Amino acid sequence: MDAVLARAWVAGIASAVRDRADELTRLDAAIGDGDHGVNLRRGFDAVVAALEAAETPAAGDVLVKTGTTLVSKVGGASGPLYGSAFRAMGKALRQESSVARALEAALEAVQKLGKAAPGDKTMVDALAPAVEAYSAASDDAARAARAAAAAAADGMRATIPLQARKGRASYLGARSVGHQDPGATSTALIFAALAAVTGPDSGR
Amino acid sequence: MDAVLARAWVAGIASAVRDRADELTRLDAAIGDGDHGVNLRRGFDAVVAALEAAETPAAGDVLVKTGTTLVSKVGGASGPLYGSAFRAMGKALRQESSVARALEAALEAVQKLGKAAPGDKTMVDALAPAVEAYSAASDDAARAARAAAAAAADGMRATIPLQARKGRASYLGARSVGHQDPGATSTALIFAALAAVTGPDSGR
Amino acid sequence: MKKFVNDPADVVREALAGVAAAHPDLRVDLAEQFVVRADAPRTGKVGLVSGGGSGHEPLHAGFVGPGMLDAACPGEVFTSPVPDQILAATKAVDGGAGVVHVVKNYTGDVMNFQLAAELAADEGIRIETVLVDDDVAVEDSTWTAGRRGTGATLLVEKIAGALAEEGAPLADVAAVGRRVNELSASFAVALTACTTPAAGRPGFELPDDEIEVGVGIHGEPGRSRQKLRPAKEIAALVTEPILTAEPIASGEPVIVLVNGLGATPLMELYVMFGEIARLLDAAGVRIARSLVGDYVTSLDMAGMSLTVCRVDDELLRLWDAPVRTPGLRWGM
Amino acid sequence: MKKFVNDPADVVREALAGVAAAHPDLRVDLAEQFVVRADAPRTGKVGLVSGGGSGHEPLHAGFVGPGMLDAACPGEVFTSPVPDQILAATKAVDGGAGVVHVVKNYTGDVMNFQLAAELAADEGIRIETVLVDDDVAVEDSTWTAGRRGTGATLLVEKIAGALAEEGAPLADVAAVGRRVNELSASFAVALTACTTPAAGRPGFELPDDEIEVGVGIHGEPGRSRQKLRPAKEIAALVTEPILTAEPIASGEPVIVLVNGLGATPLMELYVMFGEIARLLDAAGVRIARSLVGDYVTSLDMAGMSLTVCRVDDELLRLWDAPVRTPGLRWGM
Ligand SMILES: Nc1ncnc2c1ncn2[C@@H]1O[C@H](COP(=O)(O)OP(=O)(O)O)[C@@H](O)[C@H]1O
Ligand SMILES: Nc1ncnc2c1ncn2[C@@H]1O[C@H](COP(=O)(O)OP(=O)(O)O)[C@@H](O)[C@H]1O
Ligand SMILES: [Mg+2]
Ligand SMILES: [Mg+2]
Ligand SMILES: [Mg+2]
Ligand SMILES: [Mg+2]
Repeated sequence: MDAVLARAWVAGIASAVRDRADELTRLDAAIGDGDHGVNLRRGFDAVVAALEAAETPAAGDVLVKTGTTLVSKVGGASGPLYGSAFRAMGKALRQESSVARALEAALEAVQKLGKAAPGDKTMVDALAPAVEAYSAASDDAARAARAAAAAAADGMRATIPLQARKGRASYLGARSVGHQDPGATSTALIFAALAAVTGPDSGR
Repeated sequence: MDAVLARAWVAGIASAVRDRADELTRLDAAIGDGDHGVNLRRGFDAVVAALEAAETPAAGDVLVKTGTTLVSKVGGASGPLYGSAFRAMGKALRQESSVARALEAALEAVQKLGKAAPGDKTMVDALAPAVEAYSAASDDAARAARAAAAAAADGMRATIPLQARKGRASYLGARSVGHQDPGATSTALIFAALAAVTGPDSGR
Repeated sequence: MKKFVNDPADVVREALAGVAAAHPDLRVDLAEQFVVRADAPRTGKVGLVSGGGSGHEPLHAGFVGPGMLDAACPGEVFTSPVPDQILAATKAVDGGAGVVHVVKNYTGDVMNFQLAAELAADEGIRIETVLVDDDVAVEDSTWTAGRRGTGATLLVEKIAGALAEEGAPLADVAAVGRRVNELSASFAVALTACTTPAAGRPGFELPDDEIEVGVGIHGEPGRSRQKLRPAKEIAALVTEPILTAEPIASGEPVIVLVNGLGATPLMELYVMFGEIARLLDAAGVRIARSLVGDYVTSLDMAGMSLTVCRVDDELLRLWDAPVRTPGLRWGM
Repeated sequence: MKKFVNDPADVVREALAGVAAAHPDLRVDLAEQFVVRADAPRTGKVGLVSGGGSGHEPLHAGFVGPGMLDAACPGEVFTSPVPDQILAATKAVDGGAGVVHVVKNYTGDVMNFQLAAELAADEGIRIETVLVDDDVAVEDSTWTAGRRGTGATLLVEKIAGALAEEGAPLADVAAVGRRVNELSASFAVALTACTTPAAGRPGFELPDDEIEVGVGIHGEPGRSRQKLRPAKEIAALVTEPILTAEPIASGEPVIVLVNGLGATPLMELYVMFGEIARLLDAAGVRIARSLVGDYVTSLDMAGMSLTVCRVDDELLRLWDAPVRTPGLRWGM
């Protein structure tokens, strides 16, 4: 992944977040506090502005900048989690070029900070299978991104029957069952954006 | 008017107030604070209870008791006004037997306390013509009561186009126009109750 | 209707029982329905009594205590108290130096306090009445009931209460109360109607994009209905009539009360305070003291009122004097 | 949506501008978005910093001042503050004796404060974190996010603030804060949903005859939806889980907070206080101190929460110590 692709990815996320902010907020209103879309829109709008102003020669720089901006602009649960994820990814890409390893670093960062396991009804339920699917297909970046996006979407839908154990939705106990997790939904959106910008001939 | 008739009148008012409390409250909500029916129901329920417990050999005693009970149970504007009216009426009947003169005393008490003139969009707009109509026909109690009831009803309806100058409705300025005054409505109800209990053969 | 009530007819009495349980330094007479300082009557001290319909809490019972009211008589919801109540409270606080009645200018309050004052005078208690009529949304005229009493009531009670606490004589306490009223002006807007427990439904219907301008504190409609607009413009709507009604000299100090009507979040009141402070500043008015919060409410009405009171050093001194009540407290 | 706002995206910043205008004894950093005592940092005094999403006013910015918080960091509405903000506030109050972070137990708050604490530690500031998790509507479990922090936050901030004001060392201030949290339990019910300025519509739909039981302070639905019932029964609904969770010995003194969630009239809170006092009394619990009012709110939600905190003489002494903040003030 080069800086151009990284920027395209982040731009794709930002525009998808803007388009679907209301949906994310509505999902969050059902089992949380109704601000997930607002939070991410505020965050990614700030990221777009920050990247316009910043020198980011490499993909790692783009993603670190994205992460630090999210941490300092979003707040809530998703700010530190997505912020750490992008920062970890960027730092990993500064070390070695493997997107698969970068995604693994992101998952690790999210789990270290948030302590959620798969099945807790959080973004991890979309992130973990997406990272796994990407790694399994990582010899072809486009195919890997598509597989990750599909796995994230599956993981997102699989949150519906779960009872939340982490995040605000956990306060609802059994009433959290039957609702799709907003964070898993935004994670699926992030991987859909990755698949969209990773053409068959994009570099890994 | 004897004690039996006075009690019947007050009982008639109490039951009419109970039946029409919601309507009075609704009228008051439009241009006041929406409690006129609640106030009068609380007051006349207390009057009924007080009269049950009290020795009231004469009509004057019944009406004085009614007045003092209203003063001490109703509050608001209508409490002191109706309370003073009934008290003045009762005191007048203790002096001489003329119902017409008693009603005049009531009007005088209301105007002394509330300082409203006809046309101010208050209970005076029903009370003043009712008292006048009663006096004009006072040689026949039943006819006088019917005339008073009709005049009160006319006065009540005539409040609709008026702009209030006294009471809470005055705060609305021009917006008070087009609404019937709640106090004039309860006054009409009081005279309707008088007409209902004053049969052609009741004493004056 | 969704309220924390048992029988709506009992709500005032039950709330008073709660006041009694929560505030051991107040005495609540549940039979006569009034709230009084536990140490009343205080010999030689002018008593300060107020009252009015319930539904405006913390006004008035929440302002009973050292440095403010000696007693409060809460009537039924939005219904002025009855003379018996007012008389009982007056007698409970009379320490021989006379009693000041602080009365908001509503026909019902005025008449009931008048009847009570006559009864108290019959019992040999000297009474002075301070009538509060600060709401400039209503035109002042001798032909009408005149202006309503709203937010300035708090200032009158605080400042007259401080002077009474110092041991000032009856005439002085009444005079300072009247002076505060004369120097004050208020204006309110509502975003929603309120619901009385007895009625069980909102007093009026207001479309989602309209506000009531120039409302009182009894859930009544205002002087006009206007379009909803940004906070900035609503701030102008409430500030301008006050600046028009009240001739404030440039640099003159004022106390500003930005008051919530019951259901408006404090966050929004602060937004309004910020906008109003900017407007007052532009008009050369100096905000010497301020209060932001729910003080003179209208049950669950969403809305706010602005009260501006011109002050001098003496009034500021009395404002700053210690006060210890459930609703207003500092210095002790 | 009917609110006193300009652009909903600016509401927190504009409210802070209002706080700055209304409270000259507070300093508001509008760029970094925090509120701090004007006299901060105080050399040798442990700093007390809290923060969380906005929409709970007066919590937390309204509790900044002598005897309580040194600084507060308000996040966006219902969104925890960001680490930069918390770090800036922490640095602004650090007088060399370390800083205590009072954090309500929400994933977002916990993580953002954790990141800030790491950054502060990097700059050589000693940080202790007091996690508040008093809401017994939520089961306590190591498998979940655990209980929420709600009403007890006020008690933690007041009592830890009093000890910090006395000059106690970092470990002691943190310890007393943790102790207050451990001795506290809360439970809330909502009659209506609230509306965030950004969303512009209520968070959930609640039929006219239903209430949400076991809600938090972020407009979220509760643990269960039940039928509306009289105040008496709702009082039992909130009191019983607390008495179950908290083993209160007979005659043991407690502080009771009956807290409005934003749109509930004070009159109704007093009705609830009366009912709750009766229940506590029947359970042998002694109400040593109480507070009734809007302290930890959820925008314009109609509803209430009960917090009960077991206390001893030392905690009562610290509770009674002077405090001077916009939202809580006595003794000074
Ligand atoms: N401990 C956690 N680990 C991973 N993800 C979490 C955790 N807690 C919450 N989340 C995710 O965060 C999302 C909510 O984000 P957001 O609404 O922006 O923050 P907040 O809950 O603070 O309002 C949830 O839908 C969930 O996917
Ligand atoms: N000054 C007055 N003189 C005569 N009647 C008045 C006066 N002020 C008000 N009223 C009457 O009182 C009625 C309202 O009574 P009520 O609703 O019980 O009291 P309140 O206005 O205090 O709520 C009005 O409709 C009007 O007829
Ligand atoms: Mg959320
Ligand atoms: Mg009325
Ligand atoms: Mg009334
Ligand atoms: Mg949030």
